[in-house]
Amino acid sequence: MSTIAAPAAPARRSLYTPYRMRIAKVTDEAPAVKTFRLEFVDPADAAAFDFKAGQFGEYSVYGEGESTFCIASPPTRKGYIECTFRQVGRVTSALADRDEGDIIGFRGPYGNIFPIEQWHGKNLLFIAGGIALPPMRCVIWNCLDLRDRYKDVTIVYGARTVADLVYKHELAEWDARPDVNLYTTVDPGGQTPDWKGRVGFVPTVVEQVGPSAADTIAIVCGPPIMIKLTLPVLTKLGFQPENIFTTLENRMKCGVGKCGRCNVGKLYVCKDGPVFTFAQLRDLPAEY
Amino acid sequence: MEFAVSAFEPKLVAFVCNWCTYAGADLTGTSRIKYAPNVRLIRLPCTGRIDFMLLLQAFGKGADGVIVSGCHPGDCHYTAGNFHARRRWTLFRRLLDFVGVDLRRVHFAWVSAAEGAKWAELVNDVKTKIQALGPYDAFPKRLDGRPQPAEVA
Amino acid sequence: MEALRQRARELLAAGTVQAVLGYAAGSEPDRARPCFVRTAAEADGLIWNEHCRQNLATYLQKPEVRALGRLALVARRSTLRALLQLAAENQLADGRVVALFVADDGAVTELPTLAAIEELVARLPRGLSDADRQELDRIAALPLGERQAYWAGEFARCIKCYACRAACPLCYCARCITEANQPQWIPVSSDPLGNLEWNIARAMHLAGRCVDCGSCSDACPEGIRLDLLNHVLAEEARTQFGAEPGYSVRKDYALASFKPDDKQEYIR
Amino acid sequence: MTEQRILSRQNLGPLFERLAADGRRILAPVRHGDRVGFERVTRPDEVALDYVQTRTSAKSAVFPPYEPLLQFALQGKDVQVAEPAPDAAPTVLFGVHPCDAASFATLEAVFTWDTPDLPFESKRANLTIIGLSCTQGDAYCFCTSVGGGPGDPRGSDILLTPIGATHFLAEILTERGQAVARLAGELLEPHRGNGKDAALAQIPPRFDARQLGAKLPALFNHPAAWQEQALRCLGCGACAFVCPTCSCFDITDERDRYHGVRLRCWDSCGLALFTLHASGHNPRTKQSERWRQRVMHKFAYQPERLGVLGCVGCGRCSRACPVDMNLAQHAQQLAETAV
Repeated sequence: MSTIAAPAAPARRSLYTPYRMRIAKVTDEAPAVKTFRLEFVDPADAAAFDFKAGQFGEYSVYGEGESTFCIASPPTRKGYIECTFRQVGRVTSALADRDEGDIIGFRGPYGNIFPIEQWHGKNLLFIAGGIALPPMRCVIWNCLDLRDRYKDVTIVYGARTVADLVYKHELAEWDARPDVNLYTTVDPGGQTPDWKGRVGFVPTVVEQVGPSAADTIAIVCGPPIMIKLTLPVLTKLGFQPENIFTTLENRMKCGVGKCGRCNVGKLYVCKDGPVFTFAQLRDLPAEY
Repeated sequence: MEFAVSAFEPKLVAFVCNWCTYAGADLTGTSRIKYAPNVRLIRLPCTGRIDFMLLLQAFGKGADGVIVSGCHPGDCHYTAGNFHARRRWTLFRRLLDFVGVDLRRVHFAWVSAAEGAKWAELVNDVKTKIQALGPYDAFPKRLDGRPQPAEVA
Repeated sequence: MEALRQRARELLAAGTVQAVLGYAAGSEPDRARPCFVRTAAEADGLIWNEHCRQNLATYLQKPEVRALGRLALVARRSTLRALLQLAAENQLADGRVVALFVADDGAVTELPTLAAIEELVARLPRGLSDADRQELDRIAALPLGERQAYWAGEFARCIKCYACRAACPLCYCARCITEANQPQWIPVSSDPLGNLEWNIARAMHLAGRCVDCGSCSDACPEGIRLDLLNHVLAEEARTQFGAEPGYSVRKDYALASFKPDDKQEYIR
Repeated sequence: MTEQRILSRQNLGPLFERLAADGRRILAPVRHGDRVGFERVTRPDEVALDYVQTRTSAKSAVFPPYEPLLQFALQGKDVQVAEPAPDAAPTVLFGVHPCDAASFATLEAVFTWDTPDLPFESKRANLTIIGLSCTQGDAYCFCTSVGGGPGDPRGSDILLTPIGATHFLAEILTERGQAVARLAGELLEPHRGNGKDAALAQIPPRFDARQLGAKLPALFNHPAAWQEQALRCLGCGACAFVCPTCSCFDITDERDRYHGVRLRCWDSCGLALFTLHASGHNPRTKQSERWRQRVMHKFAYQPERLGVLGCVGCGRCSRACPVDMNLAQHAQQLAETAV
């Protein structure tokens, strides 16, 4: 099976030495979920740095460890990167304790990319659940920043509760745009009295929206159960597995195909992914 | 011309309970009893909460001696925390001794809230003893990127 | 050995148990390996000799093994003690396993209930083997510096593979202290402190619970005698607190109880 | 081109002295009771030349159980980061058997494919391997099943084969070997035509690793192939940690208030936490899946992806396993399983 080629990692002294990043802005997105805007301390690093939508990195709190997140900001916006994370373990808790102005580390970009140049002239259907919007936000903004290259853009985004929806300001912005069809939904019971979006699980909402599969690329990211239930819906709508993309979130340590953690079949999610089509995943052991 | 050779000043860590020994140490201060400043107090709710791992952590982070102290038997604020702790210490001491940890560096005491003087005596005594033993380089230290004492020696 | 196989066949044929967990011949004559016998015909593969050492009670907590159904367990003294201790800690329901105790002369006793196990184990000789006792005394008699150096040398070989933990019938925590990282109590790396802390923590968490099976040190790929740490604690718990884990399903964990007049001459 | 010389056992002492004078440290097998392990030595009489296998492998020379990747100085909001000085001491690994010598090719494949790994490469670049052919094996040895052999020169810079009680046949195989040969000078005498093969241990092949690798993908979803074997697996990391080619690792930080270090530590795919996600999801929940990963990775994934086998047949995993999970035996069974 073919995989999407990863751009070569930049030459560095030791691959384990991170870039020095300053936290320029902290945004509270949802309970225990924050977004950091990170700027390169060294202008030379900023100038040399380049990435594409879909790539990820290792974010360090020195003395606590590294954590793997996608780059949540689009490559079309230069000079900074953003990451969105939920406070769960040792590193993300330490990250959540950092303030604006603090120095943290970043290694990357690693992994392959969403082939958005191959999607020119097509409709895009983004389906995300919960904390899985961040990896998709990068590619959404990338495509919206190059809006004239794509046809219809549809976003279906759901979370457990209204509070758990991330990027609330941007959701409002997308909702207001005439060139984006946004459907937000929360799980039954997660709505508030003034909630104007839908109530229901993401797969159900996708079915209700019923986007056409013709000339359309679907990008799906969310918890395993959401993906499992969304795929049959997309298949019913006529989507072919090679036109459905996702990004895997296997546990990683090194990010460059050595530590062995993200090995699935002969592939390393960190090198051959994280972006895969469902046609590719079909040929892999289900160890992700 | 003579140079005064500065004596080794041991680092002592004391794990004490909130209700008796911490209050006792407070009394030492308010009674203006002077005692060795080598000790760092770590206050925990009860000796029952003083996990043996804490003692290892103290040595691993460079303590030369450790004091563990709480309420006298029968006086525990939580009824029986110190009775449970006592059993744990009894076993722990035996294990430490067996693996070659120097028990002269681990001191247990009951110091009540009224025993400010006992606290001062305890700390001074432990300090003198540890001073005589010297730094505890035989105990491995937590890695922090700097050379280990064993490597330096 | 034949008595054991026969009993296994009967239990399987009668449907009393769905599997017999015993030992089969290992790679070499000096080894035996745990095996799961499902049919009467497979019972011919069961063996019994001095190399059948891994405590089989260790397997009882594994989901894959639980899924097999009711089990018969080939047992030596420490296996029986592990079963009783697991029951005392509410980890084993009465009747879930049938213990097949094999005596030194090869005689097999079927023990279908915890009460039966208690009764039998009470009649067995107690205490450490002479060899273990000698090694314990030898190390305890070393001067402090030599004792420290001995264990530093032993722990230096520890590679933190956690075979000791995996082999132990009483190390069943879903999340081990060594995996807790907020804070990181025990260093992940096998540096001198990490190894000392791990080995002390492991022994302490088994203090008053260990049934002296020795599976931990049998499992150690570096041959570290870490069972000695457990023996020392077991001895102290017995002499000081009368703790004899694994002889009763009554919960009498030495560190969860106390007497007002427990020893305290070392406390000032 | 391979040069063949003779090295007398009495000349090992002078050789060790010349290596030391050249600033090289020597790691070699040392016997303690029934245990043999690689240690730093200075004299040949410390070295066990008649051992079958060490408990842990020689991989520590280039991939130690733990090693610093970065050092930090923490100052308020700021941090200074430094890469530790590379472990530059030139090292001679003396007396490793051909299986261990062969393992370095697998380690190199992992650590240098794509992004170079400097902590590994700095150690590997300074390592010269003087191998020692096996005159004896045991029931756990299966090098001949995985493309190696008791006198296999691959991986060694110089390979010594005991000839009689007094001499070694020395095959000088690489430029690094030549450098040692130059240091040895007249200690290496002209070859007098002693036969190598007669001295070697007999290790009958048990399966063909290449054929097994080709077959494994079809066995992946074959429950009988894995579940029964893995039922007795205790899920410890002993097999991986004693393995000369297992190279999976963890990265973890240690710190005090003002200083910290980022460490690389050995890890194992057999441990349940290895793949556990922060969300609680675990791609490999069962021990049989983890054991399968170990076998697949060694015999199918690595050969396909990196062009190297992940097994050199040293047998350490099987000797170390508390419950006698015999890898060679299982591989043989898999090779014989009808797909």
